[in-house]
Amino acid sequence: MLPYLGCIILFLIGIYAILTKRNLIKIAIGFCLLEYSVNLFFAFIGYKKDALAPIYANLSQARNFVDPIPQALVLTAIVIGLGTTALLLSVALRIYEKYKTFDIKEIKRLKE
Amino acid sequence: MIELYILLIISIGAGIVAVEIKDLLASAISLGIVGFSVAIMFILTQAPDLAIVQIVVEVLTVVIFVGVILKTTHIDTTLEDKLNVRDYLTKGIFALFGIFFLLFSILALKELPQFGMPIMKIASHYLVKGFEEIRAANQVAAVILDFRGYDTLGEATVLFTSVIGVLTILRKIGKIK
Amino acid sequence: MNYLPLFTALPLLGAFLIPLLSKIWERLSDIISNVITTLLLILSVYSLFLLPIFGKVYVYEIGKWAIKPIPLGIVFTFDNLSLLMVLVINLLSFACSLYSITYLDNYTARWKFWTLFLLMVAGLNGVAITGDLFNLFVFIEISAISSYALVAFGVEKEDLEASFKYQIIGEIAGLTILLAIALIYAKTSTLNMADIANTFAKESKGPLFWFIISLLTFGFLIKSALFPFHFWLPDAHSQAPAPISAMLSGIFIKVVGVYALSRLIFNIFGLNRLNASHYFNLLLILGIFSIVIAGFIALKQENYKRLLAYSTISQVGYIFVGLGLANFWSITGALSLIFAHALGKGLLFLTAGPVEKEAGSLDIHLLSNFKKRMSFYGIVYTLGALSLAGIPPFLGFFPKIFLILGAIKGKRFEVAIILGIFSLLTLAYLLKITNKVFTKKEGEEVKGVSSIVISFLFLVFLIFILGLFYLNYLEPNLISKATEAVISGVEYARLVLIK
Amino acid sequence: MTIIVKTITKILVGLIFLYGIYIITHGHLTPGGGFAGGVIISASFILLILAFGSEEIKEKIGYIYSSIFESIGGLSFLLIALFGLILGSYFFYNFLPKGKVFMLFSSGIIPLCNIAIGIKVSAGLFAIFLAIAATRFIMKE
Repeated sequence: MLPYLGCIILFLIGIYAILTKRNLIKIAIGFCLLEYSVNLFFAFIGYKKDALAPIYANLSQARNFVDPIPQALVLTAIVIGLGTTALLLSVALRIYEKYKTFDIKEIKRLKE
Repeated sequence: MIELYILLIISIGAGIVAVEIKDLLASAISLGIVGFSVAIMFILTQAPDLAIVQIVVEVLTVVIFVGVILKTTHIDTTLEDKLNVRDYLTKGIFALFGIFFLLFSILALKELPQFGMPIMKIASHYLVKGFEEIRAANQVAAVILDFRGYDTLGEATVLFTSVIGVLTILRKIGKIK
Repeated sequence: MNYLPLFTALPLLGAFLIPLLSKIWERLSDIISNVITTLLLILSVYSLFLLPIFGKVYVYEIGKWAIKPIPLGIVFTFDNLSLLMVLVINLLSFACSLYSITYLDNYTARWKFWTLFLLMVAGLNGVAITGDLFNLFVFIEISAISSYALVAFGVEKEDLEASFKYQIIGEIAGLTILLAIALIYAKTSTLNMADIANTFAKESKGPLFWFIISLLTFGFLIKSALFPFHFWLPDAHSQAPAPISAMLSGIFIKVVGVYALSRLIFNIFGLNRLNASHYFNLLLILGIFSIVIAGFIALKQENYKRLLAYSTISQVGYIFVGLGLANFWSITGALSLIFAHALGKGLLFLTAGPVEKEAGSLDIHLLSNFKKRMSFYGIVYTLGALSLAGIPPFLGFFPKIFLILGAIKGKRFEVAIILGIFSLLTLAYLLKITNKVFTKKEGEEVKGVSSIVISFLFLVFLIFILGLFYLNYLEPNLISKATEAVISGVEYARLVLIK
Repeated sequence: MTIIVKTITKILVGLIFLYGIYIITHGHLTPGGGFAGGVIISASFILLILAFGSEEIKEKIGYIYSSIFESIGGLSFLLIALFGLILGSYFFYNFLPKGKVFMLFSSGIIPLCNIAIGIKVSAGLFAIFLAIAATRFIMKE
C-alpha cells in the first residue's frame, strides 16, 4: 500500500503546482508530474511479487508473469501524455511570443 | 523492494524541486530526474516495454521543454513577488484539500488488493491465449495490438491529433482580416 | 449492424487522408469532410431504424474476441442511449461542417481545421458507442485534444489564453478520470463496463467505492462545466471559431461530460435514488446553483458569445437537475434537453459567425450601433432562442415540461417552481440579443452566404419539425427508450453479457 | 557544433536508426514495439539536426515529408484494421496466418501494425520537434 500512497503524493504535488504556480512552464511541469504519478500507479497495480516480465523466452516456461494489461494501458497513457505536453508547451510558447511573459497574472485579457 | 521506495522518495523530492526552483532549466532537468526514476521503477516492476518508452519519451519531453525555455526565458519571475493574502489563502485551501484527499485515499487504498498481488482475472486468460492463439512471445505486444488494438488506434490518433494541433497553433497568422 | 466501427473509422480515414490530399488541392478537404459527415448522418439515421430489430443492446466484438465467457477484447455496446447521442452528434456535426465551408474563408490553413474537426467527431462518436472503460478514456482524450487545438485556431492573444486555461482544466479532469480507472482496474481486474458492473454489484459500498465515484464525478463535472467547475467554459466557448463553439456547447460537454457520467453512475455503478439519495441530491443542488448563478451572469453579459456560453452553463444545470431527480419523467426531460439544446444552442452560436464577419465585433453594445440590417440572421437567432427558452411549438418546449413534471412526480415542488421561473430568465437573456442587435428598421440588408444559409435552414427545419412530431415520434421511438436504458441501471450489464 | 560532435553523430545516427528498426520489427518478440522504435528513429533525426544545425529549406522539406509519412502510417494502421472488417467481418480481426511462435513472421497482423505505428510515430514526433524546438521562431524583439 505504501507505493500506492507515494503515487498519490506525487499526484498531489502535481495538483499543487497547477493550482498555485503562476508560471506557465511550472504549470506544464505540474501537469507532467500528474501524468507520471498516474502511470506509475498503473504499473504498481500490475506488479506481481516474484513474477517475470510478460515475455516468453522459451516454449516450456512457467506462466508466472506480471499483469500485462496495465502495461498496455500505461503505454497508451504515456503517448497521450506526450501529445498533451507538446500541445501545452506550444500554446505556452505562442503566449510568450504575444505577451513576452509566462506570468499568468499578466495574461488576463479575458474578463471575468 | 527497498530500491523502489528509495526511487519513490527521490522522485517525490525531485518533483518538489521541479515545482519550487526558480531557474526553469533546472526545473526541466528535475522533471527529467522524476521521469528517469519512473523509468527505473518500471524496470523494477517488470515492465521493460514501459521502461524503454518512458526513457525515450522522457528525453524527448526534456528536449522540448529545454527548447521552449531557451527560446523564451529561464527565470521564473513569478517567484520574486511577495506572497499576498490571496496566495496564502490558495495554499491553505490546497493544504486542507490535500490532507482530506490523502486521508480519503488511505481509507480507499486499504480495500485494494495488497501491493504485489494483482487479481489478474482477464490477464491470466491473455497470458494463455496470447501465446497459444496469437503466438506472440511478448504478451504486452499481443495485448496492445490484438486484444486491445482499437485502443492503440486511438493512441496513434491522439499523437496524430497533437501533431496537427501543434502545427495549427504554431501558425504565424490565423485569422484573415 | 456490423458497420458500427465505421462511426469512428470513417472520420479517422478522412482525418488521415486530408493532410495527404490537401497538398494537391486544398478545397478537396472541404469535400472529403462534408462527404464523411453526411455518411455518418446517414449511418446514424439508419441505426435509428435498425436497432429495434436487434433488441435493446447491440454488442459488437472488436477483433472477434467473444464477450463470453470472459470479455477479452474491446466491445461496442450500442443501446438506445448511445443511439440518441450518436444521432445528436452527427446531426450537429453535419450542420457545422456544411457551415464551415464558407466560414473558413476567414481563416488560414483550412485543412488543419478539417483534420481536427473530423478527429473531434471521431472521438465523440467513439465515446458514445464504446463499452470499454479505458477505451472511453482514450476517445475522450482524442476529442479533448482536438478541441484544445481548435479553440486556439485563430491564434490571437485571447484564443491562446482561453485554450491554455481550457487545456489545463481539461487535463486535470482527464487524469482524475484515469486515476479512477486505475482504481477500478485494481479492484475488478477487468475493463469491460458490463463486467465491472457485475463485479461491483457483488461488493459492499465502502470508502473505495465512494472514492472512485467522487473522482469520476469530479472529472466529469469539470468536463460538463457544472457549477462550481464552470469557470473555464465561457472563455473557451466564446473564443473558439463559431462552428467549434457550436460543437463544444452543443454536444461536446454533453457527450464527454453528461453522457459518460450518467452511463457510469447509472449503468455501471448502479446508483439510483434509493441507494444513493445524497449523491443525487448533490447533483440536484449543483444543477440548481448552475441555473440560477449562470442565468444571472448571462443577463449582464455584454458579449454575444459569452452570453451564449453562460447560457450553456445554465442549461447544463437543467440537465443535471433532471439527472439528480432521477425519475422517468425528469430523465426523459434531461435527455430531450440534450437533443433540443444541441440543435438550439448550436444554431445560436452559428449565427455569431456571420454577425462577427459583418460587424467586425461581437460586443453587443457596438453591434447595437451597427448600421446594416441582419434580418435573416435575426429571425434564425430568435427561432433558436425561443426553442431554447421553451416556447411551445418548438422542440425546446417539451424538455422543460418533462423536467417540471419530473420535479412534481418526485415531490420536489420548490424545484418545479424554480425551473418554471428560470425558463423566463432564459428567455430574457437570450432575447436581449434579438432586442439590441437584430431589431433595426432601416439600413442596408446584409446578404446571406450560401452554405451558411443552408445549414441554418437545416437546423431551423429540425427544431420545427421535431417539435411538431415530438410526442408522436421522437419521444416514444427514441427518447423514452433511451430513458429506459438509463433508468434500468445495472440491467445494462445483464443485457450486454447475455448475448 | 564542434567537429567531434559531428563525427560521433555521423557514426551514431546510423546505429540508432538501425536499432529503432530492430525494436520495431521485433516488437512481438522482445520488449519494445512500434511506439518505442518510432521514438528512437525520430531521436536519430533529431540528433542529426541538433549536431549539424538546420537550414530553412531542409527544415521545410523535413516538415512536408514528416507530415506525409505520418498520414501514411496512420492510414495503413487503419487500413489493417479495416481489412479485418472486410476479410474476417470483424474490425481489427487478426486475419493473417499466425505462424510459429518466436519467429520474425509470426503472430499475424502484429508486426505490420508495429511497422505502421513506427512510421507514424517517428514522423509525428519529428514534426513536433521541428515545429517547437528547431524552427527559428518569430520572436524578434
